[in-house]
Parts: sequence; C-alpha cells; structure tokens
Amino acid sequence: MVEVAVTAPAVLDVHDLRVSYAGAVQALRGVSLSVPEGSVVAVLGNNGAGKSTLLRALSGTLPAQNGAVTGGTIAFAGREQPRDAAAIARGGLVQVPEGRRVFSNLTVEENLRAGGLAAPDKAARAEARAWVDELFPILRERATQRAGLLSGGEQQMLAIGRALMASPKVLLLDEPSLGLAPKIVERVGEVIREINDRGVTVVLVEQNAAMALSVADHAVVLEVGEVALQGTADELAESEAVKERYLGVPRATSTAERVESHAQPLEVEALSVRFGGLAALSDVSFTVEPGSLHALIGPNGAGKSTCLNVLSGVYEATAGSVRYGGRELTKLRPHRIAALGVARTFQNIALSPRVSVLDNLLVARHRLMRSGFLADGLRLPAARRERAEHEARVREIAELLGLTELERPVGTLSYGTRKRVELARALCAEPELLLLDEPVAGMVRDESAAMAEAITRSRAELGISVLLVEHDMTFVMGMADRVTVLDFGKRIADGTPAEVQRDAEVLRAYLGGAA
Amino acid sequence: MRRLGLVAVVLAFAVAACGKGGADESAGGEAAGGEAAVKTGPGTTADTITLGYLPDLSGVFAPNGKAMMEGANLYWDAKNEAGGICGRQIKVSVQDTGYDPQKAVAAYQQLSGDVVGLGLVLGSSIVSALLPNVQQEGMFLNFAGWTSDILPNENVAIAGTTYDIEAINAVDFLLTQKGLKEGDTVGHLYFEGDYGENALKGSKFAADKHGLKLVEQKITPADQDMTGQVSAFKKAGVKAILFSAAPPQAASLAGLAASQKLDVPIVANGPGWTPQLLTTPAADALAANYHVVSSMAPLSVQSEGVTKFLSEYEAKFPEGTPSSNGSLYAYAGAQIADAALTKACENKDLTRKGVLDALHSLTALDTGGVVAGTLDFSDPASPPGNLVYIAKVSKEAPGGLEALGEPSQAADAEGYSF
Amino acid sequence: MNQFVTLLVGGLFLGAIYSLVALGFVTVFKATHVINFAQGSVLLLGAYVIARLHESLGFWPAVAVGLLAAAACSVLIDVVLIRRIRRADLGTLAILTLGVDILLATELSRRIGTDVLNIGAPWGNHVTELFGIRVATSRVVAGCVAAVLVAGFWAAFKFTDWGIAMRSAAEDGETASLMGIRLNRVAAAAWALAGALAAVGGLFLTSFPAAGVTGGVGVLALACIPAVVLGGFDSPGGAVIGGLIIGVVSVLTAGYQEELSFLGRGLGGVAPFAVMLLVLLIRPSGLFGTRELTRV
Amino acid sequence: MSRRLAIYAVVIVALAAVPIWFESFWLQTGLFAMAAIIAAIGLTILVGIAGQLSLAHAFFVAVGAYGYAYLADKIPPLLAVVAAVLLAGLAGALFSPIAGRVRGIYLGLASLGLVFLGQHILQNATGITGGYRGIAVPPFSVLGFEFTGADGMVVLGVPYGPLEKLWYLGLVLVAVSLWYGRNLVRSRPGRALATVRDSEVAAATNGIDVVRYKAAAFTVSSMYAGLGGVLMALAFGRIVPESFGFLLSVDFLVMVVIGGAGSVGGAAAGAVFVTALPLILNHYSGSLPLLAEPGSGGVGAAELSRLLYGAAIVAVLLFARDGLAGLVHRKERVV
Repeated sequence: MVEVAVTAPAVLDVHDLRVSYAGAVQALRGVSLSVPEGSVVAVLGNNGAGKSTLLRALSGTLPAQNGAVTGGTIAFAGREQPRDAAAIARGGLVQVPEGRRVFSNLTVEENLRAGGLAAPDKAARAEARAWVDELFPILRERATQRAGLLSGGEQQMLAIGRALMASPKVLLLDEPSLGLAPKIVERVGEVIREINDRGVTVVLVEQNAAMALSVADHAVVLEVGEVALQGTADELAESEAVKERYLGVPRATSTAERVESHAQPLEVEALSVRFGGLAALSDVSFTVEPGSLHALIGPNGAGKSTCLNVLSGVYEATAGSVRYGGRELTKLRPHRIAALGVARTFQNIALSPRVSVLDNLLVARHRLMRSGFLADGLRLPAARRERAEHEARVREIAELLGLTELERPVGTLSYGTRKRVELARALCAEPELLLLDEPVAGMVRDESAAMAEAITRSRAELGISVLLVEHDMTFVMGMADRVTVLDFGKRIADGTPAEVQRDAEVLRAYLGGAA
Repeated sequence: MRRLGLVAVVLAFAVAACGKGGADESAGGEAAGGEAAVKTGPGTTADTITLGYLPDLSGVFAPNGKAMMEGANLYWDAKNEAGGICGRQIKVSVQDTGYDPQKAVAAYQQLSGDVVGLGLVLGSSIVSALLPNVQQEGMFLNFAGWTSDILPNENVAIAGTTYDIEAINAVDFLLTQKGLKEGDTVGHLYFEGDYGENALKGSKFAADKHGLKLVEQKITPADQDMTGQVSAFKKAGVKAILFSAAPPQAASLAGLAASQKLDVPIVANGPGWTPQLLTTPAADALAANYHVVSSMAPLSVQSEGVTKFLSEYEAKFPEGTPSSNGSLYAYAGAQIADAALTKACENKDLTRKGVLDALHSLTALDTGGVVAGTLDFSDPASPPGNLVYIAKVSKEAPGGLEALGEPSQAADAEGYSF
Repeated sequence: MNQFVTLLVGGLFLGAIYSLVALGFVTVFKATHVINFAQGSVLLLGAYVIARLHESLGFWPAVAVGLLAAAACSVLIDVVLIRRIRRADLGTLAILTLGVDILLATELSRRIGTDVLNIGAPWGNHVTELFGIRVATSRVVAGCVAAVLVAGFWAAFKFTDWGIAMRSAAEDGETASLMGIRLNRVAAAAWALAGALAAVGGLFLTSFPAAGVTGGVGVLALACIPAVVLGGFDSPGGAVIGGLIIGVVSVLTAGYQEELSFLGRGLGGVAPFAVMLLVLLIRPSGLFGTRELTRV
Repeated sequence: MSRRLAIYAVVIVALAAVPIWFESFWLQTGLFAMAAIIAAIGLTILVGIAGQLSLAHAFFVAVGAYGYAYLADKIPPLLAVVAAVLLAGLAGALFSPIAGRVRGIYLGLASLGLVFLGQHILQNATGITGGYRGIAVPPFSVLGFEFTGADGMVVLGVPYGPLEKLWYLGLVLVAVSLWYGRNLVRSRPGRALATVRDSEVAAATNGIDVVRYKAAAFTVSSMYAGLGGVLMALAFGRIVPESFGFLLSVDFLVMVVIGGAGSVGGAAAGAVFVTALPLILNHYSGSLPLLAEPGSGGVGAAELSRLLYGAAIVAVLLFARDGLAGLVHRKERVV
C-alpha cells in the first residue's frame, strides 16, 4: 500500500490498523496513514466507511463503544500511543467529537476551562485562552451563557475552542461541518487554516468532500474500513472517482415494472418540526405515489431522519399535515400508524441483540397475530397454529432477503446482515408503505447493490410504496422513481433523478461552493 | 428407557424403606436407662435431655439473642456440672431464626425431631409461626416475650407476668407514688407489634378505670429520634409517660423531654432498659425520671437467685455485669424448664406430654427472686406471675436499676381480663 | 401553632442531616451512575469508628479518623468492584452495592452487638434556645455544619477545576475523557466525598437526641432514598431540598400522629415514601431531576 | 427422544419420592424454595424480559399470601387460590399507571415505596390482616382431600402430614409456572415485551402498544408473585407482616440477577440458591468447624451465611455476568 508522500516528518503514524466492534464487526481492515507535522490531512468517506472508527482508535475512545484495536500500530510523536483517552489528550492529541458535544449544562466559560484541564501548565492555559478569544470573539460575548443555548455554529466554535484550550499538537476534527449552513462551513474552513498556520497539525474527518479538500494538504478516502484512494487534496478534488462517489452518475434504472399496488398515496404537506429553538424541518411538502419508490435525500443533518420520525409518529409535528389515504397521521400514536400498514427501519439498527433473528422478525407480525398471554402461555392449539403459519411466512421473507441461520442472536451477526434483518423485519409487517432510513449506510459497494436489488424486488413482488431516506446519491439514482432533496430542513428540489442531478442547488449542497 | 424408569422407582422405594419413616419409630418407648425406668420420648435418651433454643442470632434482635444464649448456657453448664436432671445431662440444641419466620419454621423443623421442648423462643411473630406445629407435637415452649396475646395456650410458658399487667402496675405506681390524678393526661410511647400494643392494652384499661386521658404515640424500631413524639406529648400536656419500646428510644425520649422542659416521670416495661443507657448523653435525664416496671428482677436486688446468677456470670465473663437483660430472661426460662423436667422426672415421665403436664402441675415455683414472686403454671389462660418489681434508674446500683421496695401488684390487675 | 413551629424547626434540622447523606447518594450517581445501597453501612462504619475511638483519641481526632475510614471504604468499593463492571446496567450495579452492604452491615452489627455506643460529642445533650424554641445543640451544630458543607460543596462544584471536571464527566463522560479528564479519578473523588458525607451524617444521626451507635443505624440511610428520589437523582440541589422535605414530613407526621391516626398509627416511617410516590406521579423524574428523553 | 423421556421419568420419580426419605426440614426448605421459584419467575419476566426494574415484588407476594389466608375459610380453598392470584394481578395492574409514567431507577425506587406502604397497611388494617399478630392460613384442600395430617395417611411407613402433601402441590405449581413462563418468553406477548425492553420506539413502530404491554408485564409478574405468596403462606401455616418486608424484595431481585435476568430457568436456580443457602448453612452449622457456638460470640453460622450471601452476590456479578443461566449455556457475546 502506498504511503502518502511525506514532506515533513510524520507526527502521527498509523500502520495497518485493524479495529473490530464487540468481536463481531470488522470496522477497519488494515488502514495505514501518516500525518506530516504541521499539515492538514482530510479523511473522506461515506457513513460507516470507518472514518469515525479511525478517530476513535486515535483518541482511545474505542472501548466506550466496546470496540478494540485487533492489529496494527499507532505512533504519536514517535512513541507508541497510550490506550487511555485522557492520557492521549494530555499528550497533546485532542479530538473535537462529532456533533460538537459541548457540555450543554455548563457555561461557555466553564466549557473552555474543562478543555484547559488537559493543558500542560498555567502559562499554556493563559496563552491558549488568549488565542481562543482572538479566534472566536463570539465566545467572549457569550461567556456566561449555558452552552446548550448556543446556535449550532457557535457550538462548533466552542467545541473547537475547548479543544484548543488543551494546547494540542494534533487536533482531530470529526465532521465539523455537520448540519451547518454553508457560510458557517466556510468559516469553519478558515478557522482550520488559521489553527494550522499556528503549527497545529490537523486531521479532518468529513463527509463534505468539497469543504475538506479545500482546506486539506493531503487526503485519504476510506471505504468500508480500507483506504480506497489517497493523494494530495488537489489531485483528489480533480479525480473523477471522487466526483462519481459523491454524485452518482445515473445508471440504467433497474426499477422492476410496477405491479398493481393496493397502497394509498402518502401526502406530506407544509410539514414543520422544531426542537426548542432550532427548526429541524420547515414547510416540507411531497407526495409518495402508490407503488412508487420515492427517495428523500440530502446531506447529513438535512432533516431526513426527522421527517421519517414524524411520518412514523415517533416525533410530533409542530405544524403541517401528513395524510395516508384518508387518515391524518400526525395525531396518531406510533403503534396506530403501524396498524395502518406503515412499517419502517432505523438508521442505527433497533433490533433486540440477544433475541434470535426469527423472533426479531416475528415481532413485526405482532399486528397481524392475535394470540395473547393466555393462548400463548398455555400453548393452545389456536396459538400454535397461528405461530406456525406466521413463522412459515416469515421464513419466506427471510428467504427473499437471503437470510439464513434464523436461530442466531442478532447481536452476533455482521453489520451488513443486521441491516438486512432490519429490512426483513419491516417487510414481515406486510406493509403497504415502507419507510427506509439509510438502508445501506456503511455497506460495501456490492453489499449495497444487493440491498438495492432486494428493495426493488420486494417492492415489485409485494406491490408496496417505499419512502427511502438516503444521503448516498449514487445508491438512490439507480432505483428511485422520484427524488425529494432536503437541505437544512428545507426542500431544495423535487423531481426525477435526472432532473435532480442537474439541479444547481443540489450540486452546491453536496459539493459546496466547489461545484 | 422403561427399564431406567423402573430402576429409579425401585431405587426410590429401597431408600424409602430405610428412610425417615424408620427413624421416627425408635423414639418413644422404654429407655434402657440404669435407674428406675423413666418413660422417654423424642429428645430424651438414657443419658441426655435435649432442649431446643430458637433465638435470633443474625437478625434485628441478634444482640439480645446472643445475650440470651449466654444466660442459658450459663444455667445449663452449672446444672450439668451439678449432675444434670434425672441423671441425664442437658443438651442445648440451638438454631438461629434471624427473626425471620421463614427461617424459624425451617429451623424448628430441623430440631423438632429430637428435642423434648423449646427452652426459649424469641419474638411473637416467630412463635405464632411455630405454634401450629408445636401444638401438634405437644411440646412446651418457653416464650421470651411477655405478651398476653399468646394466652390462653397449653404449650407456652412465660417467665412472670405480661406487658399489659406491667403497664397497669405502672399506672398504679404513678397514681400512688407520683401524684397522678384523675383527669390528668398520660402519654404512651410504644412499638408497633406485640410488645408495644400489648402494653397499650393494659394502659388503656388502667386509663379508663381512673379517668386518665391517654395520648398514644406508636413508633417502629427504625425510629431513633423522638423529636416529634416528645413535642406532641408536650402539647398534650402529659403528666407522665409510659414507655414500651427499646433502649435507644428511651434515651432519645428522656433526653428530649428534659431538653423540652417536660419534667415528668417515665415508666417503662422491662425491655425498655439496658445499663448501657447510663453511658449515653441522656444519662442524667434518665436518672431523674426513668422507672422500670417488670416481673424480671433488677440486678441490684439481693435475692439469692439473682446473686447466684451474677456470681456465675462474673465467673464466666470477667468483664462483669451482663449488658443486656436477655441473659437474665434466658436464665429464668431455664429455671422454669429445669423445674418442669425435674418434676417430670419425679413422675417418671420425660415424654413431651409428661414434661408439659409437669409444667402445668407447678403451682408455686420460686425462682429465688429472679422472677417476682412465685409462679403458678396451672392455668394456661393467665400468666404464671402477677407481681412486678418497680425500679428507678440509679447510677450507683449494679445494672443501673434500684428496686423500690418489694415485688408488688396493683389492685386493678385483678379486674383485668386478657 | 407553637408546636407546629417546634416540629418544623426540629424537622428542618433532622432534614439537614438527611440532606448530607442524600448529597452523597447523588454525587456517586452523577459521577458513576450507581445507586449506592452501601451508603447505609458506610454511614454506620463512620459512626462506629468515631464511637470506638473518641475515648482514646479524643473527639475531634476520632471524627477525622472516622471520616477517613468511611471515605476510604467508599473509594475501595468503587475501585475494587464497581470499576470492573463500569458499563453494567443500573440494576446490576445497584445489586452489587447491596451485596457489599450486606457484608459490611453484618460484620459491623456483629461487632457492635447489644451495645449502644456513645458517640462522645462534646455538646452531649445540651439544648439551645432559638426564639423560644428549644432545640438540641447537636442538631443546631448539625444544621450549621450541613449548611457549611452544602455551601462548600456547591462552591467547589461550581468554581474549582475538580467541580468542572466532575460536571463535565457527569454530563458526557466520553467527551470529558477526550478533554483529558481522568474519569476514574473523578469517580474515586466522588465516592470518597460520598463516604465522608455519610460519616458526617452518621455522626449527627447517632448523637443526641438519638441514643448512640447501634447495629440498626445503617437502615437510617434508607430514609434518604425518598429524599434523593423526590429531589431528582442527578440533582445535588434536589437532594438537599429532598432531605429537608423528608425530615419535616417524618417529624410532622410523628408530631401530629394523634390527628392523623385515621391513616393508621406509626406513620413516621411510611410518610416519606408516600410523599415520594406522590411526587413521582406528578414529576416522573423528581422535582429537579433531568428527564431522560427517548432517542431513535 | 426416548432418552429425554427416561430422564424426565427418573426426575419425576425422584422428586415424588422426596417426602418419603427426607426429613421435614428438607421438605420445609423445599417448599419455601418452590414458593420463591414461582415468584422469581414472575419478577424475571418483569425485570429481565420487559426491562422494568421493580423492588415491589414482596408487596405483591404479600397480597397473594394474605388474599388466600383471608378468603380460604370463606370460599373453597381452590377458589381462594385463584382469587388470591387474581387479586395480586389486580394490584399489579393498579400500580401500572405509575409504572407507565416513571422510568428506570425512578421506577425501581418508586416501587420500593410500595413495599413500605404495604407494611403499613398490613400492620394497621387489623380487620383483614390481623395486624402484627398476622393470620392463620387455612389448610389447602381440593375435592375434599385435606392437605393436613388429620387423616393420618401413611405411605411406606411415613406419616403424610401437611408438609408431605404440600410438597406435591408445590411440585405441580412450580411445574406449571415454569411451563407457562417458558412458553411466554418465546410467544407473541413475550417478543413484544422484549422489544419494549430493547427499544420502546422500535416496539411502537412495530405496532406494539407500549403502555398496555408495560401494564400487562406488571400484571402477569404480580400474578406469579401472588401464586408464590399462596404457596409461601401454606408452607408457613401462619403469616405475619414481617415476612414481606424490604429485604424480601431485595432477595427476589437478587434471585433474578444472579440467576441471569430474563432466563426463567436462571430465576428458578437463583431462587433455590437464595432461599436454601442460609437454611442449609444453619443446618450444617454444627458440622462446620470454624464456626463459633451460638451465643459464645465470634462468627456464628448465622453471620457466616449472611456473609456468604453477600459475597455470593458480589462474586456472581463480577465473574459470571450472565448469571447462573449464563454459566450453563455460554452464549456468543452479543453487541
């Protein structure tokens, strides 16, 4: 494997790193990366490609997610990296976690002090403090406010400032642009450069390729736990490979010819959701035609999942309406919505890990089965017959998705397989409308191809409508009949895949100013 | 497989044959003792008589339980050295109840097979749990709890009189000695459960009889701080306080009463005292107002029973006087069991029934002053004794209590029905 | 009226002591998400050590040793046991501490036996008069000490580096460790503090008007559970308020037992739990506790 | 197949033969253990399967026990059993509004409050409960067959008293409870409860009415508690409030946890361990050399069993995380 062309001596040197979660899931499969002193290195890749895992390995926070380094080495400043997160931070390798994670009950001032605890001495603290004030004057104004009340952008600034208080040698940034408006993203970019100019080495993990490549010297693209591409930022920015990864080139639509669907239209009208101050969704409208495959896409933090959660009754809508057939969904409790034949999957799998695949699938039959505490507990013939019938049907569906070993506890399966179980469970509910939340996040290309295949097939065979939430355009373009694009909670485009791909707004949302 | 099953069945039955069914047979019948044949049954052999003891050694009353076993061992060791009863040594078989009826029942099941009777059982919840079996197997049970709820009962022996009678005597004492008058208000601080509520029965009776107003304050052993209770008493303007709880509460009560300028006599049941109280900050307050009414002798009484007990105790435990009344209770209990067994021996019948009859035939047992007066076990419907010692706290007296005069009895007690 | 005031004051002072013990519960919970059922026997340990040593060492040194013993014991529980299964669920951890509690309580009450050990406080059974209300001096002292400790605790929590590390760790352990905060140290500190607070509570709960240290003192910590719950498990302020409420409630129910007799006598012990249940019905996470919201 | 049958046959015969060749101490201990097993299964369904932490179990056990004792001399004992179980179930259902609102530790400690309230009621509602004196438990009888020693029944030279007869009743009840419990875990309601435990959101979006199922979990587990209570009462012959306090609740939770939360078999094992350990240690205290003689100071059998109990809890939680059940069949570690 080719190392990044090293100019300065490497301050951080990762060699053939392998990480797995809970013994089961291989998250990194031999990643090598060397970070030259004083450089900015960007790590790109899709959800689940292993970016965050790489950072966790570097900052020693794997154990919290019961993951572990199973092979390879990490050398920091020429020495073997200690295992304990606190020790690492005090050693000068400080991470700004994904989603900022400021201490929202502490004041801005206190947050900065918390960061300062890792600083080598008083002098360093004072110096760092001065610098932070200079970098982020806004934090000075807000010093006494609770961090939770800051805007997303301000929180990102605080998170970075908090990390700088530890006067780091190397700064790890995890998705700093996540869910931030373009202007602020640009500001973050500038900040990173300023920090770098002060001689702090930066490792930047980003989905927003444009932003990352604009600030980075070197970059690597991870794909399912391996380095797929690497080189200088400029090379990668030009490379077709990257473009293609972030803007699917339209393939021949593999949409199976529509079967007659008994589903009803799902009409979302002027839907708005706000959490406290910030608006997660504002005034979003679209319609899912019966039997169609409708994709809801947008960069992370665009409000896709929020939308799905409202449709399935998990979140309350602040305004607007969602009608399925004649029924208004926004007023119904989730299990009532499910009873209407609306099934969903979850982005971060929500299966029962200790329970067998079969039983996890049977859960979805709940609304279709009748037997209760008495009949089941006493194993009355009726109950046994019912179980037999439904088990048979569940096995069929499992077959359809190529699931075997139905007796194994779900927790022992690989990530990809669990994703398929998640889909299978939704299908087992015999839905009319299927809501899929990022079904291929973190899958290898052929895995996700298989998933796409499975979705289109089951849709064709079962004649259901599908609303698919996905941030990976490539995946969607191949299969969707219609695409709605969200950005910062607003609908920025709606149309056929072809139309959407040509839409300037969309390009900007995905590739930032670059495109 | 059928064969396997068969084997199992056969096996089971084989074992059964030589099982417990056989074991029970051997009990009863004539013992091959040397001297004149004495009828024996479970718990008695040619050379031993076994008594069961069921104290609490691990639960809330574990400390008392231990003290009790001290007292019992003390008595029986001496007795055995003196040759035992009926030429037999007395064997004490102890099982812990942890003051938990469940453990108690199991413990009982375990020793009931080979004891002639129960030398001592602590706690009325325990006794109630055991009674069905005890009655069925017709053995006597010495109850370390002076509640009349248990009466009438053929099987239960109590050392002295009951809490309600003590309370009646207490009121009488207040009327005659402490200038309590009709129409006055009296407070009664008592434990939830048999002890307190039985005493309350007595105090209510006496209160009606003498037109006293009674202010009840019920507490649980967990309550250590009597602030609320005392201020309630103060508000009600009580002229005296009856106390049927444990020493910790006594200290709190007396101390707070003093601090709230509630300077009235306090009269407690036997369990309300331990010499330890004199080491607490409330010592002065106690010395000023605290009295104890009990059929158990204060250790300062110079009767031969008590002096004997003390000398034996000091011989075995050099650190001196017993820290808890438990040991004296058990000692008295042992005296009663001793008397019953001796009598049974004279009647040449050491079976459980024999012992029980012997017990009921005791009409004037003298414990040498350990228990007030003489004890009459002939009537299972009333407690064997009705005299009580009335004692006052005194820092000089051994055991911290100084008896006021001879054992006495309140006239009211006559009219009292259990 | 006068009685009411007397009871109220008495209750507040008793409550002040509960507050300290409750504060211990909360500190441990915030730092390590453990419901520490062993708090009761740690309290007993502290009181026991003081009672045993005050004659030989004198009162104040004995207190110092007692506090240290309790703190050390508490820390040991964390370092030796809890740390090994940090990420276990609440129930498991709670029951682990229950196991420890059984061990400690059994051994201590075996040593104490029938004795009622005098805590040997210099204020003995003195009484102080506050605006015509006579209160046991020890309670007044307790009140002041509690006030000072709570204030100090609050200040430390708010202003010191330790406090900030503590609060950061409580809010988001992983991020805190990314900021170089050593979670294990924070945890140990919290447990030590809880132990010391328990010992102080023990000292006052066993000095006048209570009789002294008996085997049963440990269960007094049970009375602090309702205090913690209705205050809100993760809120130090809530613990203090909760403690005061419980103190007042239990003293008042005892004082007005005559008037409340229709509810059955001996309410003192139950009332706190009844109040707790009512509060939970209205506010499912206590008065000041933070709601945990369900995430997808 | 036939092998398993054979094994079952042997086990059944062995269990059936126990009263014939074991002392009454063992029968008594066994009965208490059986009562505990039944109640513990109930709690493991609530805590292990449905994930609702509860310290109120002793209260529901008490409802069952007192319910039977109070009713059995007014209506036929068999009906009294049914009524007592239903009564306990009702009590559980009535608590579920709180259970519905309150989560996690708050639920656990709120339920703890229930135990203390229960104690207060038992002590003060003297009309029904007999207060501190408790009440005598009428003997069980079905179709005129009395579970007492009155009929002087003798089997193979062994007089069959109440204990011997109750033993068989206990066996039947335990068998039924185990059977029902196992069925429930892998049934529609069982799956629903497990899903509620792992993710209420996922449960709801799969059409499961979360609130209703939480209530159901409490009801079922309380009914188990009630049945356990009835057997416990019968084993006692007389019940008093002290038997149903805080410590009993703790014991039940310990049974479930060291048994391995969610495992019916584990709960049973835990129940036997917790109930029998102290009794048996006492039993052999005489033959254990290191122990001081009761009353002579030093560590007695009683303390030792308490200490062992505490140590056992700690040890199991530290070294056998999945509890006794986990020791039996090692599962693959799950995420």
